[in-house]
Amino acid sequence: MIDTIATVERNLEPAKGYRLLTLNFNEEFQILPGQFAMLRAHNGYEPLLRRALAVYKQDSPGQLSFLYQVLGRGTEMLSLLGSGAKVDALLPLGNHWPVEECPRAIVVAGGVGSASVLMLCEQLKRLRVDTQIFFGAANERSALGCGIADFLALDLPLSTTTDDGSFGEHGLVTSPLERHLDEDTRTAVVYTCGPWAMMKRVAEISRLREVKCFASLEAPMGCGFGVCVGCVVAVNTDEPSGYGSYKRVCTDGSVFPADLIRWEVAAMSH
Amino acid sequence: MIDTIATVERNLEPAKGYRLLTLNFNEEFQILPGQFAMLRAHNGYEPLLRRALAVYKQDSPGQLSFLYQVLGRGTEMLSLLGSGAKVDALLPLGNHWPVEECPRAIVVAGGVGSASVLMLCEQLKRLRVDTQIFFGAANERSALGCGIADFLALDLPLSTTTDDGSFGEHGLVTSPLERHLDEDTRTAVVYTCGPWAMMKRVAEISRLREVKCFASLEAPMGCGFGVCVGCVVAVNTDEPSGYGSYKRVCTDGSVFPADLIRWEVAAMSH
Amino acid sequence: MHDPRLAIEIAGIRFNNPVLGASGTFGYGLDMAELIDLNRLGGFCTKGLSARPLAGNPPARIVETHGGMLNAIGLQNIGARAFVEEKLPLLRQYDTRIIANVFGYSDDDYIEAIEILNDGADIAAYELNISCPNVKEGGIVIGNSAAAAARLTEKARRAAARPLIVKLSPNVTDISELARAIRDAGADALSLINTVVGMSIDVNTRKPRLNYGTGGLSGPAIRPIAVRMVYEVARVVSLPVIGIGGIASAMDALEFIIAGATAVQIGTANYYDPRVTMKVIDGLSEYCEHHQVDSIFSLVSSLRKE
Amino acid sequence: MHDPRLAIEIAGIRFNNPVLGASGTFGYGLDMAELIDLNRLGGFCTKGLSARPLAGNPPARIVETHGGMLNAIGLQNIGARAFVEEKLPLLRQYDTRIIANVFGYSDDDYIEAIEILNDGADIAAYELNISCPNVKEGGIVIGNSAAAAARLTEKARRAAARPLIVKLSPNVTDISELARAIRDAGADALSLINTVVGMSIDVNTRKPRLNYGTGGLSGPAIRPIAVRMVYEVARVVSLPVIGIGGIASAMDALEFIIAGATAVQIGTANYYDPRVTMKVIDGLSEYCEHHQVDSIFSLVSSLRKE
Ligand SMILES: Cc1cc2nc3c(=O)[nH]c(=O)nc-3n(C[C@H](O)[C@H](O)[C@H](O)COP(=O)(O)OP(=O)(O)OC[C@H]3O[C@@H](n4cnc5c(N)ncnc54)[C@H](O)[C@@H]3O)c2cc1C
Ligand SMILES: Cc1cc2nc3c(=O)[nH]c(=O)nc-3n(C[C@H](O)[C@H](O)[C@H](O)COP(=O)(O)OP(=O)(O)OC[C@H]3O[C@@H](n4cnc5c(N)ncnc54)[C@H](O)[C@@H]3O)c2cc1C
Ligand SMILES: Cc1cc2nc3c(=O)[nH]c(=O)nc-3n(C[C@H](O)[C@H](O)[C@H](O)COP(=O)(O)O)c2cc1C
Ligand SMILES: Cc1cc2nc3c(=O)[nH]c(=O)nc-3n(C[C@H](O)[C@H](O)[C@H](O)COP(=O)(O)O)c2cc1C
Ligand code: FES
Ligand code: FES
Repeated sequence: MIDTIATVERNLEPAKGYRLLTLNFNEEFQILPGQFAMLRAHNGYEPLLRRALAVYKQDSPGQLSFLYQVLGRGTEMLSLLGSGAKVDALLPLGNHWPVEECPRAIVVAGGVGSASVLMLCEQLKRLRVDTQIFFGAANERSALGCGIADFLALDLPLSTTTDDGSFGEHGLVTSPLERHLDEDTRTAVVYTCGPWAMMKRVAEISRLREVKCFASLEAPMGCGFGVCVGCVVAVNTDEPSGYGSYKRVCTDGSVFPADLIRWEVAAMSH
Repeated sequence: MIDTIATVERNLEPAKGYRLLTLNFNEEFQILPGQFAMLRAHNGYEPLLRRALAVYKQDSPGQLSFLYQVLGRGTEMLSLLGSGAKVDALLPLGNHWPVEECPRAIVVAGGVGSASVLMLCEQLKRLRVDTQIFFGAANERSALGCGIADFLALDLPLSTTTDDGSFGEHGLVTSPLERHLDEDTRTAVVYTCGPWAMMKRVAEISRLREVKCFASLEAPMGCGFGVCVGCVVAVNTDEPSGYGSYKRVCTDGSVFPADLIRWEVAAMSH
Repeated sequence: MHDPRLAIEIAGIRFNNPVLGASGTFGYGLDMAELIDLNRLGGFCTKGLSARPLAGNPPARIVETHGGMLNAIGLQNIGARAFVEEKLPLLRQYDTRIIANVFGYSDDDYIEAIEILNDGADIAAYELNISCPNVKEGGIVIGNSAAAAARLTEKARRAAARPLIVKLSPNVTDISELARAIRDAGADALSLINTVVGMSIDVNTRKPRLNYGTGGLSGPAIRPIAVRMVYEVARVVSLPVIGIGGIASAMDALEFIIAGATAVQIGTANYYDPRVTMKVIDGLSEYCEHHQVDSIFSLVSSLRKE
Repeated sequence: MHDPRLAIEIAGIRFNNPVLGASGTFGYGLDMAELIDLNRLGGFCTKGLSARPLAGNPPARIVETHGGMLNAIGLQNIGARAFVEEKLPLLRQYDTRIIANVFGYSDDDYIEAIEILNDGADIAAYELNISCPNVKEGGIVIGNSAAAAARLTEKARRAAARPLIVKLSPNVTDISELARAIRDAGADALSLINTVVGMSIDVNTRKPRLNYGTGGLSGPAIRPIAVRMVYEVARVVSLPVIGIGGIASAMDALEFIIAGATAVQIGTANYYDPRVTMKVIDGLSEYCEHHQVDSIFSLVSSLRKE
């Protein structure tokens, strides 16, 4: 983990409301799929807190890209950065997707959760793991914004849904997932990142079929490196000498075994 | 006075630490010399308050230029605006330089106080008033930043000083002013804008010689249009039913007869 | 012209909408007429009026801080009499509610100011500023003591020919205790918060940035404090509450309304966004539209908790 | 390596410089070691430690506001025992002052935590957090009552094997009254301010943005409030004061020092600028250089007034 000042290479808008930010660093990184960075305009006044963005692509050892949706003040501030602008960046942060013992992979991305799994898919492909991708978005624009082109370019089995049917199958991404798991019952590991409600449902679908599932969680973050204890999620363990029955998304995650999460409690934060 | 959104035409840096901001408006204005605007990046979060800048030039009915020194958070924020950026602008504000009964004019500009008197000089020239300009700056860079080129282009009698002698006469702008007033005792009106200490001295020099003097004051401003009563200056009058013995720089000024000002009290604010 | 969903009532006074200009940030109303349509405004509070004109504090009177500003104006004002004689006649042409904000250094000062204002026509209510932190005498002490505040409220209630709103200081340990005492003393409504006492120092000169030393903090920085206090007061006191503190958008105003405010006042934001009151009114209408709210009143104290 | 001009002493403890990490924003110190050189740091306060581990509040625990943030962590911590056994041994390698921030729901809880911590080596001092607004029991009440705070201070002073710093709540009418009571009860130093109670509401769901409801406001937004309170306390109490609240630069730190603080703690800024403590130390050296200050101590309470 280092705290550094990066320079904006470009900040493209692949679809309205979505941005692809490419940063140049003076350092070289080895990013593990699922890791993230905390970013903020250098010398900016507002908002104060950095925003967590998954590393979407590692273009080179010193160049990283981030795919993000413009939602509120923080991402809006990032969206205004032009080429050459300076960015305060803390990275790499968090654990990573565990692929060590993965016989067969199912990746379920919802919305901009895709940003956290592109590198995972690349890794699975490199490791020649049998991989099926489910990619869900609100509509065609959102699918474009969430990088569907990059996922198609992976050339892995991919099934797309949109909520409004404007692209791919009409409906939620969990429908093809359920069908798939019911049809193909070989041992598999599910990796998911997306809206809370979606991940909760993916976790349940997996649990009912006794399929191992990992989810990359989001939480509003104060620091991103473990000191504020603000980003916690309620977990099923009770470790009085550890971080209690809450775990920090930033340093204990962001990737958690889905069955560790108390999906009903943590939902409060959203 | 209108509150509008202007568009940056350009934001040049005539010298390090100084900027010339040109704004396009959808409206047409008739600006009187000495009037100012309150400016702020549109939709910016910090700083909150707009900053007061004199109208330096009226390029056309719908295009105005502002010359400013980058000092703190507000002017720094303005310095970051590129072509096409939007600016919240409230204008025109304040009274103006009184030239009605001016037999002979002496304009004394110190530092970026020059921004408030270029239009005055243009007006005096148009009215064919016999005019002498004294232009003081810290050094050559500052003289360039404060628009010496524009003043030279006026082709009016002009005498320049710099504190370090890097341009024009070595010393304070008040020295040639004193010499001039002692040599040429014809009735004159002195118009001055610059640092407080300089204006205080100009006021005193004028008072001792019974020369009428007007000064355009600065004060940190909350609103710029008279409602916060934050920008006051201590004056010699006591009007119990008016605004007391303080006057608002924004609406009662910014131009005041120098002998109205309690130069010793108001100095507290600087 | 007025969105009927936004109409509210406080102490028997009907406001076309719950958006008011806050005292000290709206001058005497007239100064705003060039910038906004006063007829669209719910109402406004005048700059604090005292029995006699006040000159106020020497400059510097304001300094900006992160997310807010400190002020120590010292209640410079033209005096209640001049307001009645010079400003009120001009204000009459506008269809908006005028609330006279009243200030004094002693109980007697307050009463005297109220009595002068009783002569003025078309004042809808008084707002008792017992909480201005920027005057050396009375003000701050009265506002921070439940007993003193109750005593003054009682006297003012007797003197006032119009509904009495008492404006609370946030610089207290327990604002709901203060609110209860003031309610019991007969106030018709409460407004909160006034500014939070703060200080800023120029580290190069090692002097306070404000000539007065300390000042009152206002602006978005204090909004969370104000929302919390409105919530605390509205929970325990059934009087109508007017929420104030850092409001700069309709969403901000709605936080106060949901927390328990029947109306809101906008202060500092008028300085940097002079048409903010109009934007907030429009934004409230949009919210009603979007959330199918028939009357903004149904949102007052509508915080959901589970 | 250390600038001798920056060395200060508080309650007999020597600090290499007056820049400390604030409790709750520095973890147990170790988490920062990857980002800054702990050996350069004046010291830091641990996350609030209680006699037994605490799980803290359900999320959402933090929300950003303009110029600051609200938190309602609920004092999640590993407990005093685990700190002594697991963290202290690792911290020993660093040359910095470790201040154990102590929290309890009752006087007994506090004493129990202190007694456990007395076993730990290399703790320089205790900081009594009597002012955390985010726990339902004890905390807030103790911190807001001079009598309760004095009673706890007295007990803690007796139990503590090390200097006792008491951390004051800003949510009070008169912080100097509180300070005097705590001084009389035997505190060795005072630190202030803790967070200001605030609230933020999501107007679409109409729920508080924090699960706990209210939270503590920190960050630059509260700096003017904190500077004012440090000034008020330092004027009336001769104990060393540690200034806290919204510090994000050396200039900010100097405001507190000039107002009366012998040292400062930096909180929220660590989150968004993890190396801020190092930058502030460097900036203080530069200020000393520029203003020809031989010892930062000579700047403490050096506010000029005329
Ligand atoms: C480990 C991690 C990785 C992430 N990676 C990406 C990514 O690659 N691309 C991307 O677009 N987004 C990502 N996010 C989410 C991103 O951090 C939030 O969208 C962003 O912080 C919102 O900031 P804002 O200021 O724009 O919105 P705010 O104004 O802060 O909030 C806007 C809305 O978003 C919600 N929100 C705010 N912060 C978060 C958060 N951290 N998580 C969930 N909801 C939040 C708010 O409650 C509000 O409803 C990631 C989050 C985490 C924790
Ligand atoms: C009517 C009027 C017209 C002006 N015209 C011009 C102009 O044409 N060009 C120009 O460069 N400047 C002009 N100024 C001054 C300009 O407004 C300030 O320089 C600016 O507000 C500083 O803002 P900041 O955020 O950069 O600095 P801040 O961070 O606010 O302050 C930096 C320093 O400037 C001082 N300062 C802040 N505001 C003012 C102020 N309004 N007046 C004096 N000192 C201040 C502060 O005390 C501090 O020392 C004018 C001021 C007034 C009142
Ligand atoms: C410059 C200034 C002057 C003020 N004068 C008064 C006043 O005369 N009487 C009063 O009751 N409140 C006064 N206030 C307080 C405001 O009415 C309001 O309560 C406070 O600023 C918080 O709201 P805001 O954050 O929206 O500004 C003043 C505030 C400012 C900033
Ligand atoms: C997330 C968070 C957790 C905190 N936890 C503690 C704590 O455990 N004990 C304590 O005394 N103060 C705690 N504080 C208060 C800080 O130490 C500090 O007093 C306050 O945040 C003001 O300083 P700042 O504005 O620099 O953050 C916490 C603050 C934050 C933001
Ligand atoms: S974001 Fe601070 S602990 Fe996770
Ligand atoms: S700046 Fe507000 S009255 Fe002049």
